[in-house]
Amino acid sequence: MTFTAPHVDYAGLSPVIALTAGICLVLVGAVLSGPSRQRAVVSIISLAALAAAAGLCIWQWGTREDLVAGALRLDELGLAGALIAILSAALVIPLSWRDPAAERPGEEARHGEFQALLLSSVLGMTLLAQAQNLVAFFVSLELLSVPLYVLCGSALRRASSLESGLKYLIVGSLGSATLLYGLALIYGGSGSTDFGGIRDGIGSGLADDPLVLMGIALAGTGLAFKISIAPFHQWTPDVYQGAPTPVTAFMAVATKAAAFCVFVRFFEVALGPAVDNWQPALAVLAAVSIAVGNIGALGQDSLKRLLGYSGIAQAGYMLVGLVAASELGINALVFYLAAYALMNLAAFAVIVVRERETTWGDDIKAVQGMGRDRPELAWPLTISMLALAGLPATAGFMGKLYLIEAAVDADYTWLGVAIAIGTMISLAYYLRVVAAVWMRPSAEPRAPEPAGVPAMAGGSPETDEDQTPEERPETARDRDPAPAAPAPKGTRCLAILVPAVLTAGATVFFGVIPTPLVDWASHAGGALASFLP
Amino acid sequence: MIQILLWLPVAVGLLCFVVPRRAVPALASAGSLVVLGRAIVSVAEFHTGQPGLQQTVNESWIPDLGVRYQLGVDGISVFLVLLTALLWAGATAFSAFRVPERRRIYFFMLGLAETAALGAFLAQDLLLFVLFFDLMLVPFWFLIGTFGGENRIAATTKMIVYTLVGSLLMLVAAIATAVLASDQVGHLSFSLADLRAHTLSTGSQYWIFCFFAAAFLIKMPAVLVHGWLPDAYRAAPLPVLALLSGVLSKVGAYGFLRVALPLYPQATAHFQEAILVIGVASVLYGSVMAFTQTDVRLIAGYSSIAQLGFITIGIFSLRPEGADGAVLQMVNHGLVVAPVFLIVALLWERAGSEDLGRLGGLAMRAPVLATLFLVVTLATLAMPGSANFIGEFYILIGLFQAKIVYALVAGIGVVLAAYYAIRLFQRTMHNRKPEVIDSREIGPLDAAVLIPLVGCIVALALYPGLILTRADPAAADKVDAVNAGSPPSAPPAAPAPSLTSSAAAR
Amino acid sequence: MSATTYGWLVLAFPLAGCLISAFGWRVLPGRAAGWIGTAAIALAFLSSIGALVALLDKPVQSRELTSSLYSYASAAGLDIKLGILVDPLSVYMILVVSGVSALIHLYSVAYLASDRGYSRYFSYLNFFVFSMLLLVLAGNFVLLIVGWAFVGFASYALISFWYRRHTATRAGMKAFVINVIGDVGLVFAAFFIFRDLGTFDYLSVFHAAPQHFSTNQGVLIAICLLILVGAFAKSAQLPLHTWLPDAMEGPTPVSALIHAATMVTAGVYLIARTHPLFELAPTAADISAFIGLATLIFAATVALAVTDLKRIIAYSTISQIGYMVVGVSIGAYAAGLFHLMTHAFFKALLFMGAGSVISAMAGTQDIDRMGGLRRALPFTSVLMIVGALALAGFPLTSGFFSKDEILVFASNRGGFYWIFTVGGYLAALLTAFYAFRIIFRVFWGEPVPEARELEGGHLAHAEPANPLTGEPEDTDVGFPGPEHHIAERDRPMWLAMATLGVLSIVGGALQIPGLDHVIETFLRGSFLDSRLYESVPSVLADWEGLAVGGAVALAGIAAAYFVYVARPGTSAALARRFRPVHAFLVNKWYFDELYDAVVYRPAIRIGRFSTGVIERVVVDGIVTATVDAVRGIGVVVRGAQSGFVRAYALLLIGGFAGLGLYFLIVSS
Amino acid sequence: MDITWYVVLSALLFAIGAGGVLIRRSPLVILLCLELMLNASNLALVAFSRAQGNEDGQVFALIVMVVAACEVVVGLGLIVAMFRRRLPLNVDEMRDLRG
Amino acid sequence: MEAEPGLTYVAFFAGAIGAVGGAVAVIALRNPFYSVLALVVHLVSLAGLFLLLYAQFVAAAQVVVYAGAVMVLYVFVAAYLGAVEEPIWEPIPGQRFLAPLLAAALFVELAIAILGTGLSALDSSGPTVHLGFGSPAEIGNLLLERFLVVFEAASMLLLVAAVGAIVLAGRQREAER
Repeated sequence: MTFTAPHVDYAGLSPVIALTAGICLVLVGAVLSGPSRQRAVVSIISLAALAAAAGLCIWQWGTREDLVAGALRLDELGLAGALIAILSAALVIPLSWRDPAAERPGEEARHGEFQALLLSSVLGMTLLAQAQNLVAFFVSLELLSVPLYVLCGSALRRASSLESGLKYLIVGSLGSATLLYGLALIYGGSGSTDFGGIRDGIGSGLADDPLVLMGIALAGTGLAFKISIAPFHQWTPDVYQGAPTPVTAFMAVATKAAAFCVFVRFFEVALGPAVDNWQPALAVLAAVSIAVGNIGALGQDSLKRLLGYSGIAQAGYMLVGLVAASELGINALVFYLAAYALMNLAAFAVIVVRERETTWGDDIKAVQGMGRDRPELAWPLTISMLALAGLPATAGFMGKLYLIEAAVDADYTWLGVAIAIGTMISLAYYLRVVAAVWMRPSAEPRAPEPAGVPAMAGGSPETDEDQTPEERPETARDRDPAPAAPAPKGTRCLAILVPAVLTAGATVFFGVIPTPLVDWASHAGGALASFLP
Repeated sequence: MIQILLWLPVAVGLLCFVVPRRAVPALASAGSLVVLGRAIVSVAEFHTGQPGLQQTVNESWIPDLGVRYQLGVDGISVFLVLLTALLWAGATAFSAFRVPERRRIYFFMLGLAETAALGAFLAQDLLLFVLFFDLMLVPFWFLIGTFGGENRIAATTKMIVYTLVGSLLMLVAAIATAVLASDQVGHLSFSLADLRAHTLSTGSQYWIFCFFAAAFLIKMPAVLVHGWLPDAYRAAPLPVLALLSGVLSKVGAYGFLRVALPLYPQATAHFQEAILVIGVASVLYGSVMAFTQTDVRLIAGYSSIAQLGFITIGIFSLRPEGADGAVLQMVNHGLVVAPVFLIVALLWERAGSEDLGRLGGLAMRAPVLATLFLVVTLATLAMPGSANFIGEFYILIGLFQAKIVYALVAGIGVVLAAYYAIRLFQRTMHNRKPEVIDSREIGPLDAAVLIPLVGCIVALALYPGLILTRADPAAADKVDAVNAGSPPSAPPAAPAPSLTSSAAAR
Repeated sequence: MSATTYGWLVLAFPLAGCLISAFGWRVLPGRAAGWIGTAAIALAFLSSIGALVALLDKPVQSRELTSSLYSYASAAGLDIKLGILVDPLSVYMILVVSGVSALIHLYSVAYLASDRGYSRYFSYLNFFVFSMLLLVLAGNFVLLIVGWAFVGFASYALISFWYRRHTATRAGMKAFVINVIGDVGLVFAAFFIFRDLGTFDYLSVFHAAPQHFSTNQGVLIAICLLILVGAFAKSAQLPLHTWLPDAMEGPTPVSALIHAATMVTAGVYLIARTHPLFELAPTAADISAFIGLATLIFAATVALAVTDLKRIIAYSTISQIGYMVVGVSIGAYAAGLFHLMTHAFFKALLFMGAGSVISAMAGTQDIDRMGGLRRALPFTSVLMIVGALALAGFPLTSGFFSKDEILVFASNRGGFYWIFTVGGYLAALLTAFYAFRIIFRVFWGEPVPEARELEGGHLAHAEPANPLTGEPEDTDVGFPGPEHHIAERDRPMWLAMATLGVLSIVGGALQIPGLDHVIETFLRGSFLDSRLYESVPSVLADWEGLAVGGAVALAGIAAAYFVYVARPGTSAALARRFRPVHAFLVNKWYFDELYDAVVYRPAIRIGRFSTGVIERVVVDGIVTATVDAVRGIGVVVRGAQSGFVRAYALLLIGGFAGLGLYFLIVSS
Repeated sequence: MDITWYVVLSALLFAIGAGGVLIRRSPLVILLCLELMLNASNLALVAFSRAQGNEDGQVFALIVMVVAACEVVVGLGLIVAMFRRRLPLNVDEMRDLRG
Repeated sequence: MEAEPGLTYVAFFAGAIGAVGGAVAVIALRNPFYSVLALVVHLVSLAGLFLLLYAQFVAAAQVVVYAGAVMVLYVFVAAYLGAVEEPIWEPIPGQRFLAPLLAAALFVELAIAILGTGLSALDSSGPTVHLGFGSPAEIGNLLLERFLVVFEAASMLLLVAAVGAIVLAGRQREAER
């Protein structure tokens, strides 16, 4: 038995290494720094690690090679996913500073743990986006998910946080198991765990084999679950709403990016020979998602929940890029992922600020009257909503344009129409938010909770859309026993405000001058060009 | 440079956030006047008699997506650009005299809207057109939703969703056009010139045309898809409504001429009758509704439906006369309907009501206002001698030669227009004056806005040929695209071949 | 100066007058606006004479002169110029129009002196004259339509001049809308002409028509009928006459000018102008003539019964225009146009007299409330009698010659045209009767209090009230003026009436059978291509007709005398005896009610239906149904989002089961 | 002994595990059922590894064990946290988030 | 190391019955504590099956790590929580009916796919493999060569799980004031 160490291209792996080192340093730093300085120390380390990883990704931009015996693939697609994940993590860190998930009132701060988990998830995403081996794929998916399960539940004082964590864990593990079984079947059919090997295996007459196709179905289910495609979407609104808002922001953006990258790589590369079989199925899923997400979001009062449903719809849009199974489609998908990240982060940043400034939490009432009181917050949220709705002069419009172009090009014009119809429906709820911001007066502070409401009273199962959260007794448990007094407005949120304004600005910038982002995205598509029909 | 024209409004709008609060209205008004000046220069530099584009800009924008930044004017758009600049100057100034509370955002949104409207008229790239077409809605949504009256949020949201129903389908259709044509063009291109040179197969044209038609008809709006209009008109602030009705509705009709006819000639010929039916129905329905309403805004609103119906049938007569008339009528209607809404604003300030039942007798103490309104009213009803008459005359004579029956039916609309327009004038200006009305003459500032607008109506009445001669080459070119594109036995479904045969000759 | 230059001047003076009065409304003192307006029209009249003189210099064959200012709206093969045609017909018309207008302006200077809208009035009135002159001078159909609509608007503006009266505004609206119907008819006629002949130009059209159309070709009949729609709407012929009686809401001089002398005869002018088309489509011409005949009899019968002074004269106008329409339709162009002129004289005179009477009666218009004004209004009564005599066709007055000439022409033409002669004389009998019904009712009999007051030297005064409804007027603004003006006291009114009185008497002298035929000779230049123009009846036949006409007139007057003076109360007895007939006549054959039921109410009902049903059910229904559908799916989506994590897992597995099923199907 | 047997067995176990997730309400048991599913996958992986004659599947199975362990740890951690918060240990009662 | 076919059958069915029985017991037993124990049975049975498939190392890991260490964790937690009886009442409409149905459908679909495959390798007892197949050494080699990244990632995963456990279940210390 001989052991030959595999060739390791450290340059190619450098972003991963930077992140890994960052995780360890964060944990160590958290232990060593005193409680008063923990936040600063840990954040600096995390941001430095993220900056380093991002820098290394950019440094490696343009390289296309297999890493470590083909387990990973270094190319622009993977790097793009990694960059989006890193960017969102970097923006989420300031959001988390005063969040109960990391700073529970009356307890020792947990910035170290929080940020270590965050970085681990980013690491998982980076690996996932680059994975081209079933085992690496699965393990990095778990590396992505497990920290998120923890983070979702980390606001221990809120029942809804724990609920979201456990729900996410149960359904997520179910999804993972489904995916895993699918991977097993695909492995069984093709006899390889490498994407290239699978491609060759399936290509040699197995593209119509029931075993492989069932594997595709199972794996597709698992992946669709991760990116919140209906009908595997149901965890999304609940988890988004229950999780601490910074975690939601991260989850909404980064998970989707990384999972889409691997979705693309797995389906276009490994399962490419079976494209004719999975294409229609995914097309239908995309359409269903668009419908379900947009319709579900109508009338939601919780902004996070609304964005959760919106995320389902947006995933549906993006899936169209995958369905197109063309370079154009992947370009469009990557473009949209980046745009989606920008738009969502801006929105979540604003929600985080308003959660602290008002007594309304993430309810839509929290943003009412903001246009008058806090224009610097109102504009990012407005731009974000308009961009998500796909209105012109925003990156969202360009993204939809790109996606529809890909759909039409792939003879899936009806999917383009589905995107259009979905967008129409979506306007109703995105604009509702903007209307609240600009056209409604500020909401009165929430009335104090009537005492003695039994925790488990349970409202009527029918949810009336006009019902405000204060009328739903269950939410009584959502709030910390002693809610922190609303923070004074102003500079204390600067660390959040600046990212919000920057991402919103970028959303508009790339809506007007999209070429840099288009070029960037087209590299990603080019990376897989040789595998595409 | 035509670029200045396009981008100055939004630049001024952005500047509104910077300058001191008190200077905002003046800045916005000055900006809109400069834009107007630039638009006049554009018209002055326009060379008559050429069907092609002038004052063009052609830059690369998003090469990967085949989108170019292409601007230009021809005889069709140059006057619509001027109309846009004129009405915006009027509405901006009018608003500046009664400054809204959140003025920065108000004037910013006005500027953004102007840029979008101008962009739609200037764009020579299909996608750029769609982009501006959609963009336009956003500022209007804001303006109505933030500064409007009762029920404004629901109304404005209904408007934007309804309108975008068409627009988004149009986006798909536009993309499909470029993608499907890319085989022939050789590369992905949204350039109208490229797409026109390589029209699609008939089957593709049909559904794409339907999507475009849906967008345009909703925007105008045509009857049955005008569901957004009553609420939005009731809620909108009046200067904004003047623009909404005066300019935005034209974009739909303009789109037919700019996009649908040249790009989808076979489909246009195929759906000619269907659109004509819708157009004639709009004329009749809008007119009937206009004379039963008592809300002044709705009278003007439904009359817009009727007027836009005329414009539609003019275009879809597929005759150069009809198209010329449609272009002229677009400008006319904009010139007419905007002052109506500004006058309604003045009525509201005097009477506190916009209901005909509570208005009346204003003419006695406000003869100048009454006279201005009278001129506008007469133009609205297309009094012979007004440019509106020439517009309708051209439209109907075009249609008359193409499809005589539709022309005859549409003639009823002319009579109804006389009734509802005169009724509007009488019931506001004449008859007894209710006690509560404070009958005042128009103020000098408002007069400074209204008199130039009315002056334009009069000037155009004296020489409508100004527009007709310039629009004719371009409009005829669009129509010829259809007539050349469709097979010689052009309308196979035409029920009366004996009547259409003589129409074929031009 | 050439004739066309005069033509332009004719247009320019009234327009200038209009603009001066309009823009100077605040600064013009006293009666300045009135004098400016009158002067403008007088200058136009002088220019018309200039045009006449210039035209007479030319040989008869080349008296059709055109001139255009600029290309008004030409594109896409349509050549629409701002051009005029100066030929004998148009010069004749501008002479009549500007001449009568000048006198009526003069009358108005005094009559409206105390009205608050004095400048506005003269501005409108000048605008009307400008429009009317534009109408008759227009060189193509488009400009004709422009003038056509302008006079319609001027008519509207002047009918609803006292705009606080809702009856006035309603009447104005009615007049306007019916006129627009006429405009649309003309527009479509123009479309047909353009489609088939490729031009709107009068001379080109008339030149090309005989080559292009065969006699009685369908299209040509359609064109002529559409022209008739325009003509009849303007000239208040059946069935588009209902606006004219209501138009009496306007100030009386307006009735004199627009609704008697000039505008309403535009239809006659139009038929004469387009005679080449009508001669090619004799069927259309016959239809026109029959409608004219029906109108003239109908209106005469109504005039027997109605009691509103101005409305009697208005129905008389409708009736008289019926004569003219018959005339120009059967080919008696010169006679028809001659009657147009004489009618302008005596009808304007009658209206002026009526205005004076109404002033004396402090605004009352009901002849039932009048009587015995002869002594109180000596001048007016004399002039009114003169006018009535001319109207009745009393021998040797102007109406005597002009009317009978038409009827003689008809009988002379042969075929079924004798019907027109018979009908015409029948109506003439009625005409003489109602003309003197006015005279006897107003001036004879027991003097009413107002008459006595006036005899005492004091003009009656009453609180201003709407003559139709009796409602008190809106005194806040002082319409229609606190003071009344009668011809006896105001020099301009006196002058205008006297001039017209003279003209009414002697106007017939222009065309006396066997003696002279000034008009026929002059107009020949415009009717060179007409087959019928030269077929004039013999002098003998003419005199026979005149004799019959004179007899009929005398009979009518005698009958009126019998009924109203010799045996007062007869009329009331007759009315009681034939109550249904009387009601039928008083209600003007129920035309208003018919239109109300057939046109207006259904339209309103359609509008209400649209508002209530289509708008709510269909238009909003589309929206609501879509929203409901989306909401319905939303209920399902959100219902599925039950919060049960096991339900989520179930859907996940279920979704997979579906997906797996698909793949299994694909694989086989 | 055909490999098919093993794979069919794994499918059966997978289905049983899935059914358990759908039926049981105790989060702890649900975690156990998820373990069942992962183990079913492991069986399939090992069986395929045998069928294909390469050991990738076995490595995969080992990694899955690690993953399963991690999920268990986190899952149990959440359960304990809920227990401490005196929240009912019944997934049917976690319904604050819905709609 | 070809085993006697008959013996293989016996061993397979023994393992299969154990695995299925254990699995059924896991979902059927009402006390979580017993469910955990049933899972141990299941895991051990599986380990037997692994052995039949020449996966010695996996089988060993299964028993030692999985059935041993992980299950102990379960037992502790089950004991910590105490026996919680699940209510019989099913609050979700249709769940009781659909859940078994879907599970069955899942199995049927998978079975059809497995039985319907054209993959010949499944219809045999597998190819002949070399001697060290599935041995710890070979697996270790693979882990350190081809699956080096996976291996490292798995270790990170364990670290994450540890941190996560601390975050979620660690004794909450009061902040120092």
